[in-house]
Amino acid sequence: MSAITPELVAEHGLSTDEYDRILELLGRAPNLVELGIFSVMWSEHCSYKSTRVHLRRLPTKAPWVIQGPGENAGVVDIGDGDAAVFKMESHNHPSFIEPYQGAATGVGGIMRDVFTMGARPIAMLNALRFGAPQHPKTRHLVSGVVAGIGGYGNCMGVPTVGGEVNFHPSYNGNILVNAMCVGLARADNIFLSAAKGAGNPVVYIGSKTGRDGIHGATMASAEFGEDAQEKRPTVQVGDPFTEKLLLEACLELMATDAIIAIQDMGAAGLTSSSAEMADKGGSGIELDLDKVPQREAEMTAYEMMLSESQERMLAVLKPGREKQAEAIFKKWELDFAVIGITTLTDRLVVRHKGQVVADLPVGALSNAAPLYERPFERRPGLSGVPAYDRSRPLGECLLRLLGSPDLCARRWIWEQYDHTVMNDTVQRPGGDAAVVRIHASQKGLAMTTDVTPRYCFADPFEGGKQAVAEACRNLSAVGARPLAATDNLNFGNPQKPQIMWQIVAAIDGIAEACRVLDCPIVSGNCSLYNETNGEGILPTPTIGAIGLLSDVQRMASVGFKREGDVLLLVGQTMGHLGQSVFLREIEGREEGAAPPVDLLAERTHGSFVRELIEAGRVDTCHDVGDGGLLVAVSEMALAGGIGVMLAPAEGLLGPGAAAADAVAFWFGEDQGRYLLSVPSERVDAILSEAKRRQVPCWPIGQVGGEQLVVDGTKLSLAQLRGAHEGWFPAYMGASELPPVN
Amino acid sequence: MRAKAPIPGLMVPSMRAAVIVFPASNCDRDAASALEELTGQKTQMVWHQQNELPAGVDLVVLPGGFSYGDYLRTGAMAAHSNIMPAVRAHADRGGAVLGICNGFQVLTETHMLPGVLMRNAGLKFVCHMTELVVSESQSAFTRKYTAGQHVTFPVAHGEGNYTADEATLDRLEGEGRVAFRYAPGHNCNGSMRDIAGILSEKRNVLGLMPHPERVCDPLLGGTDGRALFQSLIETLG
Amino acid sequence: MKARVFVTLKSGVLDPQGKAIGHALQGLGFDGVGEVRQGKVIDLELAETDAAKARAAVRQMCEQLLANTVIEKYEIELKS
Amino acid sequence: MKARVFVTLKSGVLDPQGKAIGHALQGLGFDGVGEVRQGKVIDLELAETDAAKARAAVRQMCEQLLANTVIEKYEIELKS
Ligand SMILES: Nc1ncnc2c1ncn2[C@@H]1O[C@H](COP(=O)(O)OP(=O)(O)O)[C@@H](O)[C@H]1O
Ligand SMILES: [Mg+2]
Repeated sequence: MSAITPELVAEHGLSTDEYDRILELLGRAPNLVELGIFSVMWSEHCSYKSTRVHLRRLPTKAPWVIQGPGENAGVVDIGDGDAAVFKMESHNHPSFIEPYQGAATGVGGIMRDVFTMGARPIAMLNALRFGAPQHPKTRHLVSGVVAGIGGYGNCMGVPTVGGEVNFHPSYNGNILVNAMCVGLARADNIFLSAAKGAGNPVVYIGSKTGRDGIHGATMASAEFGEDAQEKRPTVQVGDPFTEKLLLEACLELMATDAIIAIQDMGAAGLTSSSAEMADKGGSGIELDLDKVPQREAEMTAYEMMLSESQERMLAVLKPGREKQAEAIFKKWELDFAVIGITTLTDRLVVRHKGQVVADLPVGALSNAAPLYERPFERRPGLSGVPAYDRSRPLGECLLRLLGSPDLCARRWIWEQYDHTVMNDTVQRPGGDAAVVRIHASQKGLAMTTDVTPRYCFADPFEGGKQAVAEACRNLSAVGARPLAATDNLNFGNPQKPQIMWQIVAAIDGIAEACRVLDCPIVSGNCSLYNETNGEGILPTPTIGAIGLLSDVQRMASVGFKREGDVLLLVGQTMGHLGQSVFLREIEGREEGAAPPVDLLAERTHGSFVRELIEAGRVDTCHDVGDGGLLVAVSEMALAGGIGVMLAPAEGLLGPGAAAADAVAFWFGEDQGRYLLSVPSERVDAILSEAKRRQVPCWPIGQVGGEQLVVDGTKLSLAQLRGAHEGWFPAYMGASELPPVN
Repeated sequence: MRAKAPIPGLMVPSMRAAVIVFPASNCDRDAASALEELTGQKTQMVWHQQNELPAGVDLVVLPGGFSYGDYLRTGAMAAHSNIMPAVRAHADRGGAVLGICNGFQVLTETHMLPGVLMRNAGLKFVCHMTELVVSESQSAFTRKYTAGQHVTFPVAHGEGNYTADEATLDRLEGEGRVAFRYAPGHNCNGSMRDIAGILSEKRNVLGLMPHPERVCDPLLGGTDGRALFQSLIETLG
Repeated sequence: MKARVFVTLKSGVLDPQGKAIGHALQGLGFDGVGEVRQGKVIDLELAETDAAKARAAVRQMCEQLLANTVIEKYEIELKS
Repeated sequence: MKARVFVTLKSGVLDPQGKAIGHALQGLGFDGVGEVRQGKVIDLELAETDAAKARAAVRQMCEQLLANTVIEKYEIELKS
């Protein structure tokens, strides 16, 4: 076997220090297979070496949390013996290189994370960030990513019910594709990945192994350079058909009691699944690679251990259950092979063609993996109140905002996703949170993904808080009680102290918000080194959150429902225009402070709104987010097809706000706000209850007609709709590429 | 699946339904639960490798989904499944067969229905509510609708562009075999003559792209699909 | 023996995909592109060594599965 | 001048369609079918009459649009 040279070590993404540490742990030089195993296990992607020390600060516990971070997905109790299993994961770099397959395999990967826990996936979400719309690659990337997500999810028969999309030049060379899967399991039948006990068969299930994406795991941790196009690694091709069979077969096997442990083969396939299972079970594993189902001839041990072929699982069975399991996988026409056994040792031993090709202590791959406290450079958040033109005509600004890339309707996207399969989607894309009914019950799960990268850039701490607060707000706005969240931390190069600060501060912000809002983090994923030519992306810690509705009949949605309703605004308006979409789209500047997030106010306002919905007193609600009040009101009007006459009382701009002016009032992005549309006879009771609970709440208009009327400006619904619905199809209609397949 | 009581006020029907499950069918459960809710009876799930239908089945449903991944052509591989000769024999005996979405594609691939479903004219998967016109109420599937009635069903497909030669189209229309059409302005896939669903010569086989099983529950956005299943229950029950 | 099968739309059958490609090529500045049609090519490895038998078998495969003869035609090419 | 372009997956890249077709052919009782791979064939009508120029143009079309060169390769055939 070839000698390990410093170049070879560097090519494996290991530093000299790290390599020295390997020598020390082994007491000898590794061979090439072993070096490959270390390189993936010690990669940022698998070891979280830059973030682990900080992730510990996230709150992860609550009485309803069944499984926090550390397993394939988080699990929360949702009553009646049911459990929700969910996680979000990124597939950023592969999606930039090959948008269709990159996004598709991202969807496949996160689904496996969820069904490997014993859950049937019931919903998917996707949080996407693309470069500037006018960048030459953007349209092609949007079209490919959306087709890939749909191509995989639609075939799986799992509804894709929500997500978010932003465009910003910082993602020009580094798009983000974060996919979230929510599954449903029985709380007493959750499957974990600890390969406990010796002498148990290790079985391989799913697709055959090919030379797919070798080095994918290390690639996901390496910064892109100019030559990214040349160094194109083999991208993986997804096979949703096989995944669907794998899902059904796994669930069928899980209905027996044959499984001790099971884990999907994700990044670094066979290596990470076997090493992690052994590590968690406190056992050793011996693998015989000759038994691995192979798609290509003459595969080496190195290739098999590092292959990232998709749609594969590794399981440890109770001895004697092999035949029973095999029959199930045969029925579903999938490969099945006993490829190893668990042992009493703590070693991962790999044999190929009769030779031992790797023999490593499991602990060296996991616990002994490097852990860095990377230096960071504290930086105060951006501050200052940006100047803007106070005399801008409201109507014109509104139309421009509604038709801007970040605020326009996303229908073009979600109509390519089957969002109603499984017959439980009670709130479709287009609202605040999607709601999926728990089949044949009254309960519903609400779900959302949120983060505002420009706030995180201005102030990572406030931005981290805001991401969680907005997610919880979107859940509360449909009437769901926030339960738990998953975080997908997308950042630049952590070896740069400025970037490391973004990571540290954002985690602190997330942690604080999760604590105050009672929404623990139960799973997550980090994607670092999102840089092109030294330019990092906007810090993007995406939060995916789920909430519970005890009765889906009592669910609020954004569309106005009745003429004559009174529109109420909950929460304080200060006219905060720093980092607002108004400032960027209308004034052409990205500056100022991120809006501060008052977590206690978020909490009280959230419960106030939620309890009104739960009590059946409010059925129409929308949180106020990007673009501010007037944008949110327009969305309610458009969704319901009814107009509104706005007439807020004087003095609604809160204390400390700059002189009352319409632009700041209508387009400021103050946090913690909701709009409620309420039958007039219920208004007094709601206002006095708000007063009692010290929740700011005022009437600001009346629902009716076919126009939005504000400050003497009248806009027809048709005008608003044209602006809101027009941008995406027009932009994509100019597509130079037909869909990929 | 948790049992659910049938909708009160319905007669107790006795129609027995079977849903065929192909590899990567994915609306099988949706069809079964819609049927169960309306009939109060258990629907039989039939695995594609079986050679026979359960005894006494009145209605066979070929559900939506991506049988065999939609690889090669939609419905092509499912058309050759072990169970299909039995489904064909059932239809030949006059038994009712309902193919929804992928099921419609399977029916054209087996030539139990004429024509083909090509890729959507817009080349994209489409999922949204669609307005349809019931063009034919004289069938076991549509008798509880009135001809000309507008209904709203969702579509969710990438290949629903109904295509056939002019002679076939004329014949379908002449024989009153176009059961559903996309309402003017709602043809979402480029189908010829706005065809959304067609009947077989003996009128006991219906294939349609939109999903009636997704509109049997007001919480899911409508109940326009119920009448289709109720028509069957009334005829076959 | 290897077989290559071309499955293409019969002439007269509308090919939206081909049209979209033609349109896109135009958009990219390629002039003088007339009609564009897209079809499938399926490559098969066959154990059969006799060309006539191989061709007959592949023809059957086309009729039964590979092509939908309502709208598609096929051509077979053998290489040994 | 006419050009026929074959776009096929690079060797080693998983071809789920080909795999499923192979499986289905087996199920239909066709024995002795080894690997099956599926690709695209694109037929173009070109105004260009010079073969070398036509080939160069089609190559460019392949690189820019017709093939996804991350996972696919292409071959060009010209017929006048
Ligand atoms: N990529 C996507 N896939 C599916 N739905 C999406 C996607 N992007 C946005 N949506 C949906 O569009 C609606 C508006 O999105 P967004 O403006 O991000 O909502 P909010 O401001 O309430 O977080 C939501 O219902 C969201 O789920
Ligand atoms: Mg919202």
